[in-house]
Parts: sequence; C-alpha cells; structure tokens
Amino acid sequence: MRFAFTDDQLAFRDAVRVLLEKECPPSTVRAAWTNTTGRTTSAWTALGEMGVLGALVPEADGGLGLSELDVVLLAEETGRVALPEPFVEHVFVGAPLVASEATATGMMTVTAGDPFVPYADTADVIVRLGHDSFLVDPARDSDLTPRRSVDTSRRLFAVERGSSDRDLTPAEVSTAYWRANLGFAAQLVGLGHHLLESTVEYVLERKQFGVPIGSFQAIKHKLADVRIALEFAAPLVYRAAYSLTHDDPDQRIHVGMAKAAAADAAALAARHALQCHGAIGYSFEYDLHLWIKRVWALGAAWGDSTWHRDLVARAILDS
Amino acid sequence: MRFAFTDDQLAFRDAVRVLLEKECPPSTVRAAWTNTTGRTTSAWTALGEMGVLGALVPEADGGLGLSELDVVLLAEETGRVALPEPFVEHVFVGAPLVASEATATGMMTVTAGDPFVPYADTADVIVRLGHDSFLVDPARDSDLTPRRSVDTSRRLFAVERGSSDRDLTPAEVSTAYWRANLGFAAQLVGLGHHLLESTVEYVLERKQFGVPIGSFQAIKHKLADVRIALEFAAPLVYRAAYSLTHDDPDQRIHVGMAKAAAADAAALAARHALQCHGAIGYSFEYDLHLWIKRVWALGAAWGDSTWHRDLVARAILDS
Amino acid sequence: MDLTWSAAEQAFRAEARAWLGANVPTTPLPSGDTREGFALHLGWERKLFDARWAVVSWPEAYGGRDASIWEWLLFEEEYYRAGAPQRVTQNGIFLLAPTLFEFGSTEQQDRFLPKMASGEETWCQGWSEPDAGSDLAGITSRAERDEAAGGWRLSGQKTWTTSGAFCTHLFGLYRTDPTAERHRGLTYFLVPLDSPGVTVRGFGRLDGDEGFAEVFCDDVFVPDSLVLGEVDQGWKVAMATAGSERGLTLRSPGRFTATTARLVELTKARAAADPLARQRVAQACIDAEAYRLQTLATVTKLSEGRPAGAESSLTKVFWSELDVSLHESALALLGGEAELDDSPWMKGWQFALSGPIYAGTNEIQRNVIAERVLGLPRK
Amino acid sequence: MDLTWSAAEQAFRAEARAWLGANVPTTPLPSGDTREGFALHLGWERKLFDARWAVVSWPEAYGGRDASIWEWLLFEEEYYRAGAPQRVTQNGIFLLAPTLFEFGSTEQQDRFLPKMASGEETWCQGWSEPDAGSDLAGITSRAERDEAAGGWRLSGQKTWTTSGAFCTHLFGLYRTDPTAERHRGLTYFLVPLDSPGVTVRGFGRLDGDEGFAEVFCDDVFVPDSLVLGEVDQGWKVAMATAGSERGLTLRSPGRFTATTARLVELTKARAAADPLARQRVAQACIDAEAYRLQTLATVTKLSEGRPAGAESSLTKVFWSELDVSLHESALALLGGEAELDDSPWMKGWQFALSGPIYAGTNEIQRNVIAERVLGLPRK
Repeated sequence: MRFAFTDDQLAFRDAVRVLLEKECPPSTVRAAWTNTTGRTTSAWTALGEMGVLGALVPEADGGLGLSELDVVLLAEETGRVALPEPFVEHVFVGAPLVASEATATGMMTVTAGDPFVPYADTADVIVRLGHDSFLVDPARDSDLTPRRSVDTSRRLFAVERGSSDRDLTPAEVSTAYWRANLGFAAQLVGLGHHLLESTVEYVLERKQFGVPIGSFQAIKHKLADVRIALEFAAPLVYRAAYSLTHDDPDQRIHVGMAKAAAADAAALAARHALQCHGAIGYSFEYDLHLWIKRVWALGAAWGDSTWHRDLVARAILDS
Repeated sequence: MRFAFTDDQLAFRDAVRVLLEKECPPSTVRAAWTNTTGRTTSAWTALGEMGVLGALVPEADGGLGLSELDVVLLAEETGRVALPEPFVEHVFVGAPLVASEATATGMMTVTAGDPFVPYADTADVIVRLGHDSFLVDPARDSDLTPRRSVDTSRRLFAVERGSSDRDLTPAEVSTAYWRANLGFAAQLVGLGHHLLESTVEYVLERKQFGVPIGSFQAIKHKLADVRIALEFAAPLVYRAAYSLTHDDPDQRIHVGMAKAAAADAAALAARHALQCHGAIGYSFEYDLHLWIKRVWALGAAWGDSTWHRDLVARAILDS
Repeated sequence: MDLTWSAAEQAFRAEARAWLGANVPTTPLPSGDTREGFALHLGWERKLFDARWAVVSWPEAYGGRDASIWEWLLFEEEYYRAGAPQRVTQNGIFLLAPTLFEFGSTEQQDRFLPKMASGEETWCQGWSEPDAGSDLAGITSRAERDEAAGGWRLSGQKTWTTSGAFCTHLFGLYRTDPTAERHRGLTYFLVPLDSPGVTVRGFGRLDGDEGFAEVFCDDVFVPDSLVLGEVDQGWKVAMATAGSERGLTLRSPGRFTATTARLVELTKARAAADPLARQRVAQACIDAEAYRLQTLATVTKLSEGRPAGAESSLTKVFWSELDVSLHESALALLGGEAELDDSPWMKGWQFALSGPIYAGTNEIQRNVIAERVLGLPRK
Repeated sequence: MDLTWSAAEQAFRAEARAWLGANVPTTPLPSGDTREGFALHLGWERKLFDARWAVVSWPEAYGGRDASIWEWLLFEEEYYRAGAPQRVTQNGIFLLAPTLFEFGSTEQQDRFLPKMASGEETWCQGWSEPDAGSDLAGITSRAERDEAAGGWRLSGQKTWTTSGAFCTHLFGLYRTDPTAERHRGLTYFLVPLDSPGVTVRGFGRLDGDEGFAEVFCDDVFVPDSLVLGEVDQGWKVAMATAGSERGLTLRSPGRFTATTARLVELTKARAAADPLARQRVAQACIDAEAYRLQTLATVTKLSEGRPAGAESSLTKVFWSELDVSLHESALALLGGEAELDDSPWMKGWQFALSGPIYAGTNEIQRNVIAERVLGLPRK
C-alpha cells in the first residue's frame, strides 16, 4: 500500500510546472481571450517538444506510452495556470484515440467535446461525443457553428455530423469519457488551488478598518473551507487516475467521484475568491475572473457534479 | 392591503404570552419529561379558562369561533415556551373536528397525529391521520402502543384502527392537515426565536480568550443567519393563516411554503444554538436541548420540508 | 390583515400593465452598461418620463404621480413582469433622490429632480476609493475651501463607480475637514462631470461590459450650491442613501418574482420531472414569496408611520443571496450549455454575483445584523 | 502508487475479521455511557485484550502486536465493519497512550500501559473547566508544591469529562506556576480518582446518558512519579495529545465507511428510487471515500518518515461534519419516524453533533487552518 506519486512522476510534474510558469503567465491567458485562436502557440509547442502532448500515446506510435497516473498531475498544473489550450481534449482523449507520430508530437492537434467542441476551428482532428459520437473525417471541411463561452478563450463550436465521419466504438467512447473527466477533475483542482493561493495573497495585502482583511474570521473561515474541499477532492482524483491505469472494475465510479468533488471544490473556491476580493475581483481588468470562468466552464462540461453523483448512485444502489 | 395583525389579535397574543410565562417556565417543560403524562396540567387548564382551547370551535358549540389568523400567533407563543401539550392537535385539529362545549373548554382533550399520536393515553378523543384516517370510537378502549420520542415530553403512541372507529371525510382530513401544519409552522417559528434569544444571551455572557464569544465574527454570522431565516419564514406562516381563514384557492401551497420555511429556519436555529453553546448546551441538565428536540420532532411531523416543497412543486409545475 | 388591493390600486396596476404592454421594446435593448446601450436606454427612460411612469412616487411637479408606496410596489411588479429594460437612471432616482428629498434645498430639488426624472441628467455614485471599499470611512478624496470663489476645490480618485463613464453627474463624499477622523469631516457633493479637472475612465465589470469607472478630480471647483446637506455632515447624509440602497427602493420584490417565474418556465421546459430541480424551484418560489411578503409587512409599517426597523441589512443579505441561488438553479438546468455567454442566465448570474459585494458586503451586513439587531458587542 | 495490500496485511485482516466475526456480541451492548453499559463494555475490552486485539499497534510487552500503522488501519476497518462495541477505553488508548509513549518514563509506561490495555484501569481527560472550554489556557485548577511529601496538592474543578463517572484515573492539566500566564506554568498530571479529596459527579450528555462528569479536587496529593513530562511543560505535552485526538488515531476512516454502508442499506430499503436520496447517499460515499484516501496519503507520509503536515485541523473539521451529514441524511429518510428515540440513527445523530464541538470546536479548527496552513494573520 502506498498512496503517493513516484519521484519520477513528481519530477515530471515539476518540469511541466516550470515550463508553464514561463510559457503561460496570466498575460498569456488574457491574450488568448482576444487573439484569433484563443490559444497560446508557444506553450503548446513547448509541451509538444517535451513530449507531454503524446504522453498517453503508445511508444510504438511515437508517444511516451505513459499512464493516466503519470499525467494526472500535469493536467493539474495546466489548471493551475489556466492554460488556454485543448490540453485534456488532446492529451487525454484525442491523441491516444488517433495515435500517430503527428498527434504524439502535437504537429496535429486533436480536439473533442460534448456538447460543444472547443478549438474545433484550429484543431486538425475533431472528435464529437454525446448521443452520437463520431470522429470527423479530416478530409471533409467540417461545418462548424461558433458558440461563445463565458470563458472567451474557449472557442466553442457546434459540430454537425458528415456522411464520411466514422462512428466511435463503445469502448472508444467510454475511454474518452472517463479520461476526459479525469483530466478536467485534475484541472479543476489546479484551478481551485490557484484561486485559493491568489486570494490568500490578496487578503494579506488588502487593508480595511486598519487591518489586513485576512485577519477577519469571516474571511478566514471561507478560505479554510476552500482548503478543506481541495484537500479531500485531490485524493479522489489521484485514485481515479490509479483506477484507470490499472483498469479497476470500479473506474467509472472513481472518476465520477473525482469529477463531482473537484467541480464542487473548485466552484466553492471561485465563489469565495470573488467574494473575498470584492469589487476588485469583480473588475474585468483584474485577472481573477479568467480562472473563475474556466471553473464555471469545466465544472459543467462532460457532465456536472449532479450527473456524476447520479452515476455513483447507480453503481451503489442499483447493482 | 395591510399585512399586519389587528390590535385585538396582538392583545390576545400578549395575554397568552403572559399566561404562558407564568404557567410554562422551563422547569415545567423539564418536569413534563419525567412526569406521568408528559403534560403540564395547570397551563392546559388556564388556556381552557381563557377560551384558547376552543378558539376555532364555532360559538354555537361553545367556542370562540375565531379564525386561523386569530390563533396563529398563539401557536407561535406556545412554541416559544415549548409548551408540552397537544396544543396544535387539540386547538387546530381536534376541537373544531369534534366541536362541543367539552372540547371547546378543554374538559375533553382531542389529540391527533400522523404517523404517531402524541398524548393518546391522556386524551379523551383520538384522531389518527395518514393512509387511513379515522376517529377512534371513544367507547372502545383504544389499543395503544407507546413509542418513545427524542422529545420525551411528547408521549407518542401507535394507534390501531378499531371496527367501530369512524372514517374521516376527505374534507375533514385536508382541513386537519393544513391547519395542523400551520400550527406546527407557527410553533417552529416560536421555538426558533427562543433558541436565538437564549443563544444571544449566552454568547453575551460567556467569555473565552478574555472577551464575550458573541464578539467573534463566526458566532455573529451564524446568529445573523438564524435571524434572517426567521425574519423571512414568519411572513409565510402569517400568510398561510390568512389563506386558510379566507379559504384561498392556494391555501395548501401557502401552508406548504410556511411549514417548509419554518422547519428549515428552526432547524438552523437549533443547529447554531447548540454549536454556539458548545459543551454547556450539550449537557442534559441545561435547558437548551428541550427546545432543540422539540424542533427535531415538529420539523418532521405531518410532513418534513422536502415533503412540503414537493407539494409546492406539484402546484407550480404540474398545473 | 387584508391582502387584497383597492379598486383604485387595481386600476393603477391595470393602467401600468396596459401602457407597459404597449410600449416595452419587443426586442430587448443591448446592455445598458455599454455606451451604445446606455444611450438607447435613455431613449426608453424619456418615453417612461413622458408617460409619467419614470418616478411614479414623486410629486407631479417633478414628473411623478404622487403615487402611494403601495402603488409604487405595484408599478415595480408590473415593470419587471413586462420584462421592461433595466433602469439606467436608478442610481439617481433610487439612491440620490431620496437623499435630495430629505436633505436638499428647494433650489436643489427644483434644479436636479426634473432632469433626473427625464434622464436628461444621469447620476453615478462616488463613494468607493481604491483604499476605501467596505471601510468607507477610509475616504481620502478631499475638498479644500475656496472662500473667494464661494465653493470647494475637489481632488482625489473614486473607483468602481457604476455607469460612471456614461453619466453627466456624480454624487460623492469628499473630506472637507482633513483633521477629522474616520466618518467625521466628510461632505456630500453634487459634481457635474463636465467640470474642468474631472477625468473619467470607464472599465469592465465581471461580464466585460464597461459598467465601472474611475473618476479623478484634480482641483475641481464646486460651488456651495452643490453641497448636499451640511458641510462635514456627509456621512449622515450618505447613510440615508445607503439605507435606501439596501432597503426598499432599490430591490423591489417584482425583480425576484419575475426571475422566479422565468426559472419556473425553464424548469417546465427542461426538467419538469426531475425531483431535484423540482425541489430547487419550489425553494425559489418559497423564498421569492417570503421576500414579497416581508416587503408588504415593511410597507405596512411605513404606511402606518411605524418604524421599518433595523431590517435593511436582513433584506439586503436575503435578496442578494436569493438572486444568486435563482441563477445558480437555472445554470444547473442548462448543464453543458450553462457556460454559453449568450444566455440571459449567464449574464444574470454574473450580475447576481455583485449583489453580495456591493452596497456593503454581506459580511458587513451580517456584522450589522449581529450588532444592531441582535445586540452583540462590536469588538 | 500501489493500492493493494501485501499478503501479510491481507492475512492480518483475515485473522481480525475471523476473530471479530466469532466474538462480536450478536446483540449490541447497552450504551457505554451508562454505568451498567460501561461495566459490560469492560468485559468486551478484556476479551479483546486476551486475544491481543486491544492495542494492536503497541509493543507485545504491553499487550500489543507491534502492528504497523497500515495493519492498525485494517484492524479499525474490520472493527467497525463487524459492528463491534464502542471502545470505552479509547480516551486512554488513543489520547493518553501516545503521550505516555512520547513523554512518559519507562516506569510510567510499565506501570500504566498494560492495565490501560486490559481495561483494568480506565482513563478520562481532565482539561475543560467551567471557564476554560475553547480557551484551555484559561485553566485555573492549581497544583501546589509539597516538598516534604515529594509531590503536589491539586485543587479545582474539571468538567465535561467524558466517562468521568466510570473511570479509575484522570489525566489532566493543573497550574503549577500561579505567576505564569496563559499556556505557561501548566503541568500534566496522572490522577487516580480514588485519591483522598477527589469528588466525581456524573451528568448527562445531550442524549441523557451519564457520559459527562465534573471532577473536583480538594487538596488531592499526587506524587512526583505521576507528573507526565516536565513540570510547567504541560501545555506542550497536552498538545501532543490534542494532535492525536484530532488527527489519525481517534477517527479512523473505518467508522465513517461503516456508517456510510448503513446509510446505503437504509436508502435501498426506503428510497432507492428517490433522486434526492440518491444524490445524498452518493455524496456520502464520495466524502467517506475521500476521507479514507486522504488518510492513506497521510499514513503513507508517516510510514515513510515524512511529516504528516499541519492537517489534523483539516481532518477534524471534515470527519465531524461528514458524521453530522451522514446522520442528517438518514433521519431525512426516516421522515415522520425520525424523532423516535430507539433508532440507532437518532442516537448517532446526537453523538455526531458533539463532533463539531469537542476536541477543539470547528470554529477554532478553521482559525487554525487559516492561520497555520494558509498563513493568515492571527489578529
């Protein structure tokens, strides 16, 4: 029994953290709100060069052939910096699904979504999941209807099915769902930690009534609650990664638990972060909302907490 | 438009408050936990002499012929002092149902319940509501199975139907339900106010870290939340009383709203009162728990908040 | 207790409903927190004013109908029910006007109220400063006496000023007695934003609309005639405004009743059979009704000349958190579509999140409830 | 990461499960918080001890099995899973013993640990006083030096002492330096309750059982050999106990996993199709699993000699509020029968409500999290 990551896994996490701190500062996230792609270019390239984009692609296909357990912390890091890229869509879903040298290196970007597909306009391959799950024929010009997300960096599109598109097998669909939700759960934990840390910084420096507002019990207890929620959400996410890696029969339950807990913890972090920041956090020029809106978007994408709790309930009660 | 009580209604309320302060101090409530009846004797007699027990009985039958609007504040007062008597059961349900000189004066006590009937052993007439609603034939000896409530003063009994018992008409049943829930909602508001007031007193006098604990924001905000919940539950209760009095077509919705809000507000008051009192409030010798346990009992009796919200939802969504 | 409306009140309601039915724009106006939207909203305000619906509770002389507070409630209910545009004049009409009626000279009332009602002059509130948010007593903007010119010279920065970029006037607090501390030595000024020395910079709110502004004053001259109330008594005057902001006038129940009705429709359309959604919508209806009834109780007291009580803090916490939960419930119903920016619910959700922050954060309000209503010690 | 158990651990679990299956009383014992129940529970404790299941993680010399912390976790899981009786010896075994192992002399360990393990001697905690609850530094009970007799004379009142009326010994804090302030000048004493001058009065907890006691000391002589740790260092010693009380040892995940399993059964029986109940029970399973996993992470750190972190406060808030919500969900399922006193859920609910209060209220814990984990200012 050992519930902890290996030194290699932590070292990989640290390397990616260093890369992202350099390649994805808040200014880059903000820029993605207004640029043409909603993405970063340089961070994506750098992640490709490090091999991260092909982490789950078999070595035979030019990837690193790593496991969910090896990459879950990387997703958490991309959440921490609010990386505006189809990271989970490509690394957890698309690249392993369309395994090739090109997808492994990120020369080709694969995106995926349900109900809407982010970055479908700039991706090379589009996977649409939902009632009808299919892989868009790269040959045809995909007809895309843009939809605007509250997180403007997430360029969403409704994707119509074309006759030459191929159905995903049930196995492909479920792998995609559980891996995607694992990835989003990890990003939500990372987003939550950033929101907590930046709020702690703020309440330490912001003074009202002659003292830092962080000395008021109302602020202290809100942030303590966020810390508690994150403390107990993270292990569920890591456990889900372990279950997917080891093909645990209960892997769906574990992913459902992880997404529900992570989405709720991140939503709490977003809510309290905004309230503790007050009018400053409510200002568009201040970076806080970039993280808050990502939390709103990811919390509901691919099934919200209620949907995932329902999944857990079915496993517990109806079996 | 005037959403307020008349001076007469307030004067009646004040008179009953004075009576109850004299006849039902905490020592009386505590005594009812251990005495043979679970009741007060003297408070019941005094309320009878004042005419309160027959308030809803038509004048023709020797009652005061008053309306729900006239008595709702009286129920709130009985909640405030945690009166250990079948007050709602008799005044709101039983006495008007078995209208007579004897029930109007309280010479005869009528009790009612669903699923269990409180004080069935000391009442003269028993009304059982539920899947099967009937009035126990006073002639037969009712076979009663005692059940122990967490509020030991509430002597509960399961009542088996006898062949000579009479069915209640649908109209009698629904009148009984809406009036009972109005009465309990009012008592819950009264219980909540007492819990809040006694907790405010306590946190003003209790000192830790050299200051009254009432100066800590964590305590302040808990009690503020209780005050808010009671502030907005009470008008729903008064409105329900008005609707029953004027036979408003939406009276069931209004009673459902009142019971749900009052039960939730009182439950919050009980929870925070206990937490703010700490170990002292957790001690059986201290009176606080007498009120807390009454809240637990009444909150669930005759339908809990979820049941009543469901009722409201049916009216809003399925019509 | 009488929960029926008089014939006159019903007639008033009917007239309002008819007019709104005939005149409310069929396609919603663009957000009033954008420059273009604000201008379009002023057109609507003018229309309201010409039909004497802009300020129903005001004296006829100022463009009102001398409507009773009950009629005002009915009008608000109908206004929201009709889905009429947000009132871009509300900071003036709901925040400043009550103060003008209470503290203003006849000259000031005659000078400002009619143009406020017509929307010809629009007002923003100049209270918050970079270092004075929850703690308004931390205000450092100052006004220096100019005896010769018979007025004051204002300097300093206001910020988070709602609609500041689009308004013609600002009402704000400036420190006239630099030696006085905290709440003392502040004065309430009425400042034309075209005065020499004023610089206004609009900036975005959470939803990106330019709803906020910074207002810089650099030696701006304001004549004595534009001081509201007494010099150095600005705090007392401002608190009266805060009272009306937190209290009755700004957040009439109609707004939440209307939002709840929209939530009911959304639930019917999307999840009529889902017990979770049913519980949420039932709770929403219970809360909205509780808020409406509590307002009726307050209005009853006021109309009978009894004190409304220290309850504006209770009300503010309740409506602001109700508004948040109404939108939260709606977004939950939208599931994967919740994040779409073009839904009124996502827009409303972002606006609702400002409720627990502005007009005194809910943390401050809970302190006030604990201290003034429950009598707990300040420190 | 490896979430599998070794063959040895599985064998240990199997042995525990087999023994418990064969020996756990089929009809539950009466509450251990009554005099009769306490006595009956001691019988069970003796049985556990004789089979060397009483203190698995202790050295064999003291009646344990030198079990690893992992094996201890497995035993706890099996213990609760089997529905075995509450441990009336837990204040000694879980609160005092870790402190004795850390601060006690070999003589003290040899003298007290074996009889603690067998239940021959039972321990209660003497910390709280009428005016020292959350603020333990307010302790006024004092110990005066008796040089001649080579010991101390204790006076003062302790209260809310769990099981105080039934125990043979008390471990408590007394002020040995009257001039020292707050946390300084306290000493940790081991007090036989049959010492002359000791008066114990039991009183009821929320559920009416005699689970609490007041312990009065009137010039009670305690020899130097019964001082635990250094004189005037009692606070440091006591905090070690508080650590173990709030942290790992007292609240093993097994307890909540077992309660959750009972909630699942109740839901299946009463409301398997009710989506509200389904959401609640799912959340319960999520929380119980999160608690179990977070414990595994902590144990991994400890077993690898890495610091567990300042997380005992996080853990205490989480398990105590989880326990409350598990019982709240169960009572909701019982509806009109919820108020019945004979259901284990109503009994458990009342006990659960003590969780956010004792071992440092959750308000205090949240302060600790904010200040020590997040680094927010104390004042």
